[in-house]
Amino acid sequence: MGFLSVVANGLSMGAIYGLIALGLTLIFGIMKIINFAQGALLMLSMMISYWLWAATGLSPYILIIIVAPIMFVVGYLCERVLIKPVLDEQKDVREPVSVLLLTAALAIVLENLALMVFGADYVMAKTSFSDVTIAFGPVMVSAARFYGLMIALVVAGLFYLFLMYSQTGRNLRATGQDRNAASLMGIDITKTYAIAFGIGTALLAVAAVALIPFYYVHPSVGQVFMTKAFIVVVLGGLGSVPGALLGGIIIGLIESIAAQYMTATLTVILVYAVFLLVLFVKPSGIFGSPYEW
Amino acid sequence: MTGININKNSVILAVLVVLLLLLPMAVTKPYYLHVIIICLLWAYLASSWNIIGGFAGQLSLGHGIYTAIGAYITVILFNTFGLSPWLGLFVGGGAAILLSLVIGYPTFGLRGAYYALATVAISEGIVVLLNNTGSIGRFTVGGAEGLIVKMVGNSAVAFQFNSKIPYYYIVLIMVFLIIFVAKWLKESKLGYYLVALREDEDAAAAMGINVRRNKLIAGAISAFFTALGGVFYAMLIRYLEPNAIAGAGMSTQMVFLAIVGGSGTVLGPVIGGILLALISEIIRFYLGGQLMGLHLFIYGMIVLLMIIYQPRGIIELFEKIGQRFSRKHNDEGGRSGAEDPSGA
Amino acid sequence: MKNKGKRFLGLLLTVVMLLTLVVGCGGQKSGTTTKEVKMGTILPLSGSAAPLGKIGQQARDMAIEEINEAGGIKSLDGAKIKMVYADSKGDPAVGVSEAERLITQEEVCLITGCYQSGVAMPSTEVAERYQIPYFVDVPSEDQITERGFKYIFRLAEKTSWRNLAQTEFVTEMSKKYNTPVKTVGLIYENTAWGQGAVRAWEKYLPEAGLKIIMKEPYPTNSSDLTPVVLKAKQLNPDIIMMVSYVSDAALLTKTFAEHQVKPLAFIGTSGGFADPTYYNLAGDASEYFFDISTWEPDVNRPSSKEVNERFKAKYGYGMNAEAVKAYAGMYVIADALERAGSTEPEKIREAFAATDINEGATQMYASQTKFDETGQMINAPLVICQYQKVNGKMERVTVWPEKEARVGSKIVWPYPGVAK
Amino acid sequence: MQKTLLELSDLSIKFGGLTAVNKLNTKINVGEAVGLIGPNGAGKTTAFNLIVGVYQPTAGKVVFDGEDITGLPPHVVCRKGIGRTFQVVKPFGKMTVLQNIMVGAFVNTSKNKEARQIATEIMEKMGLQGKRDHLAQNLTIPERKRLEMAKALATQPKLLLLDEVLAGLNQTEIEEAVQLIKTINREGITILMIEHVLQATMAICSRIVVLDYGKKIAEGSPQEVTSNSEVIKAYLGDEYENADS
Repeated sequence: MGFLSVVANGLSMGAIYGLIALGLTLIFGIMKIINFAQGALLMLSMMISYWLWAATGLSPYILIIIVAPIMFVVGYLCERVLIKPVLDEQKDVREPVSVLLLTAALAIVLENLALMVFGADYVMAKTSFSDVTIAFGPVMVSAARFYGLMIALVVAGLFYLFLMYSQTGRNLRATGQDRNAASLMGIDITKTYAIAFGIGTALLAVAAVALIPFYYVHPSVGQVFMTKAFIVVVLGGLGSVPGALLGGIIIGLIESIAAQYMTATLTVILVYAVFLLVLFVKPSGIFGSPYEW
Repeated sequence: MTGININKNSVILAVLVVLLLLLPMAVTKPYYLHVIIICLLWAYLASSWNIIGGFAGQLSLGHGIYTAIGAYITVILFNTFGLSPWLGLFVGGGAAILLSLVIGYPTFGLRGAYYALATVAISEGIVVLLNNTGSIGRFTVGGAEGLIVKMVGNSAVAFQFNSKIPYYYIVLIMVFLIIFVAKWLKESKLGYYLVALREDEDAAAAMGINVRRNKLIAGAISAFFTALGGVFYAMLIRYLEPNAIAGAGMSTQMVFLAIVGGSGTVLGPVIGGILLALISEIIRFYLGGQLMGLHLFIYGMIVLLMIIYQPRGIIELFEKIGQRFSRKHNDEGGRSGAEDPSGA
Repeated sequence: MKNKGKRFLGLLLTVVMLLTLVVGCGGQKSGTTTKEVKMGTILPLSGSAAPLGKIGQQARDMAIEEINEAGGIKSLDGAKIKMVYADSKGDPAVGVSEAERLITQEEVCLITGCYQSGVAMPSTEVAERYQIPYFVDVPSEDQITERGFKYIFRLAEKTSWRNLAQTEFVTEMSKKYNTPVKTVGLIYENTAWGQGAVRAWEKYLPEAGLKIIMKEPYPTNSSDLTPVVLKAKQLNPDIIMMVSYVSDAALLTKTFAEHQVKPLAFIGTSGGFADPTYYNLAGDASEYFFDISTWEPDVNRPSSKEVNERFKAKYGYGMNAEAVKAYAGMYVIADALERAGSTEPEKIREAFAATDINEGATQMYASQTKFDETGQMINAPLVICQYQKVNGKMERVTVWPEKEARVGSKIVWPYPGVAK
Repeated sequence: MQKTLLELSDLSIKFGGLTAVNKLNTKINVGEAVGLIGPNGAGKTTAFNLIVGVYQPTAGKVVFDGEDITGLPPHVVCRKGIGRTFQVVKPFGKMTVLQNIMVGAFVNTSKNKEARQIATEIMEKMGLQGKRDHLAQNLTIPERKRLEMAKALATQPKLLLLDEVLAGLNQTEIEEAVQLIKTINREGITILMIEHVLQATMAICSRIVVLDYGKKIAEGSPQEVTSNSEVIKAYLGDEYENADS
């Protein structure tokens, strides 16, 4: 009986990891940079969602409508003010390396800003479904994590449709495939980059809202999910949306199931081992295009 | 270079060296000396990282692995066999070279972003590993509780001194050593090859450069010297805690200092290392106790603004001042970055 | 941004950096006028342990204000205590350089603090080298007072003593409520503190005839602890003992509640479980959990309630055991300074060694405060409390040992709804 | 009488379904200057990349100076004596002109001074000494093209592969470049060049190979090729017929 609950937990946590990785894979897919501030931006979204929940008492899932646009603007501005000048400086360089560092520095700034503004205490949004599990026959899974799974599937689906069928979505994909060709087709690259970073950050707001009912909020919470998101993105294939979701679920399952047979600390090492195996055997990941890597 | 120019530079250099050697006479307060030692150590570590990160342009964000392997092997050998750290550091350095080859071989074939990701994952994996190994056979590793260096009091052989001055001279020599290695490297064939493959791997391969082999060589040199830095850290702090020596803090700090100073140049990381480490110490000295997190916020902002507005690092400003100064002495016209293939 | 503009900004930035440098070197500490006793405290004022650094600082400030108002150190003609706080960031290397700074730059006569064992180990070694007394109030790592150091004194109990007390409590309870206890599950964070506790458990539990059927280390700040909880549910030990900082403690508690894991008892080992923010994080899920510590708000010890009220009035939330150790520690220091009659480190060291306080403010911590030759406070006043709802509000009710238990409190044993 | 330097036999490569180069057979003798022409997408640059080892051929062999170099990686092929330029020039942006050339010179020497000497010689021959200390990223297009050739020459190759070095140059620049290539050829370096500027190819090359859809459709002297109806139809179209040959 217990094993099914383990699988259910792995699935739901994995889907949430996928949701966090969605923004990361979008930003890499389009701008070819790894956003090291992803963790800090997730923490910022969790902070804003928590304090909005504390002030209004609305269910976190309704708050998505407020937090997502805020984070879109934050992401858009980050790209425009901070990343664009550095990208311009390095436009002929194949691998814009110092942009990676810029995002890492941004992460330190955001985390310590949050420490100053929100203080160092751990807080958690206690909603009606926080400590409750849903039972499907013998299988028991925590309600908050299960809702997170639902949100992750819905949002990933919607986002995939948006990417495939909307005009902005097409612009994003075109820029991702060939920046110069796209600009020849009349796509404003600088605007598309800013939109990509904006959407990537807005997706984090959704992940944040899914997390706060069962996970604590603290200035350093971003680091917990950051490296996991990297591993998920590479496993799924850098730049691939379905890859991010599937990669997340795989990592979630490994963590949950493996922990039954070995200590939790060894499962962390197992996850890193899987990551390195993928990196060396098939760096393009499950869905990534082999030429891309 | 005209005659005047050569001996002017060497005069400045000689004066600077003498000043540095006499410094411990002027700075008597052990705490100030300790801060200077820490800054020199960071300058050294940033320069070691620069060999693979700056010259070859391979963004390694997990260099903490090499400081850790150097420190842990040397301390374990010292604690178990009493092998003097002066010998232990070669074993540690050798192990670092081996580790860099094992990590480099598969990842150097990948694109820059992948290499950076791989190094982050590997270093975090090693931190978890170190936290989990209490001991291997009769060697105590200390796990998460950390490893204490056996105290033997004041003895040069055991690299342990009560006063700060010996540490100062050792780290000073290490900084001169790494500057000399960087200078030699940049003028050598390997140096040209590294900068070439940093600029464009395909063009470099078409000109007879074995890209992967040269990256591995640069990686090995960088790992060896970084490991020496780790050994010095262990002897100075006398306590090894996995997260402190192999964690993200150590790895990213080295990279920031080199980039802010001016990666890809010889003196950039040294200047960046000393200046930024000193400033973060001073900010913590004044603001540490007050508002929580303020000093790290300021440190982060400085690095952020430098990357945006001064991408080629502080060294470029020093060069400009140097050129303007030397142009006044009938130098034959502006040399725009002649000798020094700097660059982000 | 035109290129020239960018160059100007780069230049401006570097000038700003150079300026901070100059200010840094030039700024000497201004001389002190009135007679003062200067001492330093190292605490984690940033990073993930920041909240506990903060409470340590607040407890010390309150004690210092009281001592100074009551006339400071009489034997040093009323000198006021002046405390310099240093941020260790929870990093050993920073702890070392801060200790160096306090000793050689601030020229403090003694050091206290540092909350984390990982920072205490190297920073105490620095103090020993400079022969400056280092008063360790909270870190409980056994090794701190087992290295033969002469200048290190520790008020806190050793980690292993807590585990011994936990074992005694379990055996006593199993007899009293005849619920035979055979198996124990250990869940601990993979840090110095956690590994130290496991070593002690592995010694004391078998001695008391209890079999360890689960030893589960987990990485700190885990993203999800459900796998660990489900494993515990599978193995179903009689007792589950845990070592966690507050974030993981809350996560574990909530996940146990979610999956209705019901052993005979849950027992925490202070730390995260004793953190004031723990039960508003974990909520009702923490009901009936046991925790061990050296002080509780309701413990019946002299002046304990009044001091806690003053603290609540001043800072808005109640004290925890760590805050009490910091607070009582200041009075032990004041007493030593009083007897030393000088700020000479050697004299202070001798005064500490001869400490034997049986009355006054330190009573809220321990009836008698005395250090053995290794500088370890001998009789650690350990108590066990249980989270119970007292007229609707969740509180930590001291339940063991009887003589220190809250008047009229009763132990809920075993955990309601346990399958056994 | 002339010794064969490079021989391609049945050289071909398939990308998925597309056969980019289809059984290419040709020989290039020492000292010759051969042109490789054909409409866009005929597989000219792909052929270059096959010779130099950027791609592994799906079939066929490349024999250079009597040695089978099929499938060897680019840096080994270069050290065997084949220098190449890129259709899209690839200078080392943050290095000066002299340093760019020195990178090539290091193929035959490890000493900094010797490399600098070889590089300075080639730099002067290519007329770039005016820009000695300028960063490559600040050069004009013609200067970059000459730097590309200088870098390839610095490796002292036996065979020089030129990939559209004249593209984007104006009339006078083309004439200068043609003279330059002729002197290089006269000094004993065999040339194989892809070029759309037909008047230049005809002036430099003694023999032309024509590719269309990856297959060799003609080979011979410039006159033979221009009068070959296949070539005209596939590549030159009717536009070339009324031009005076």
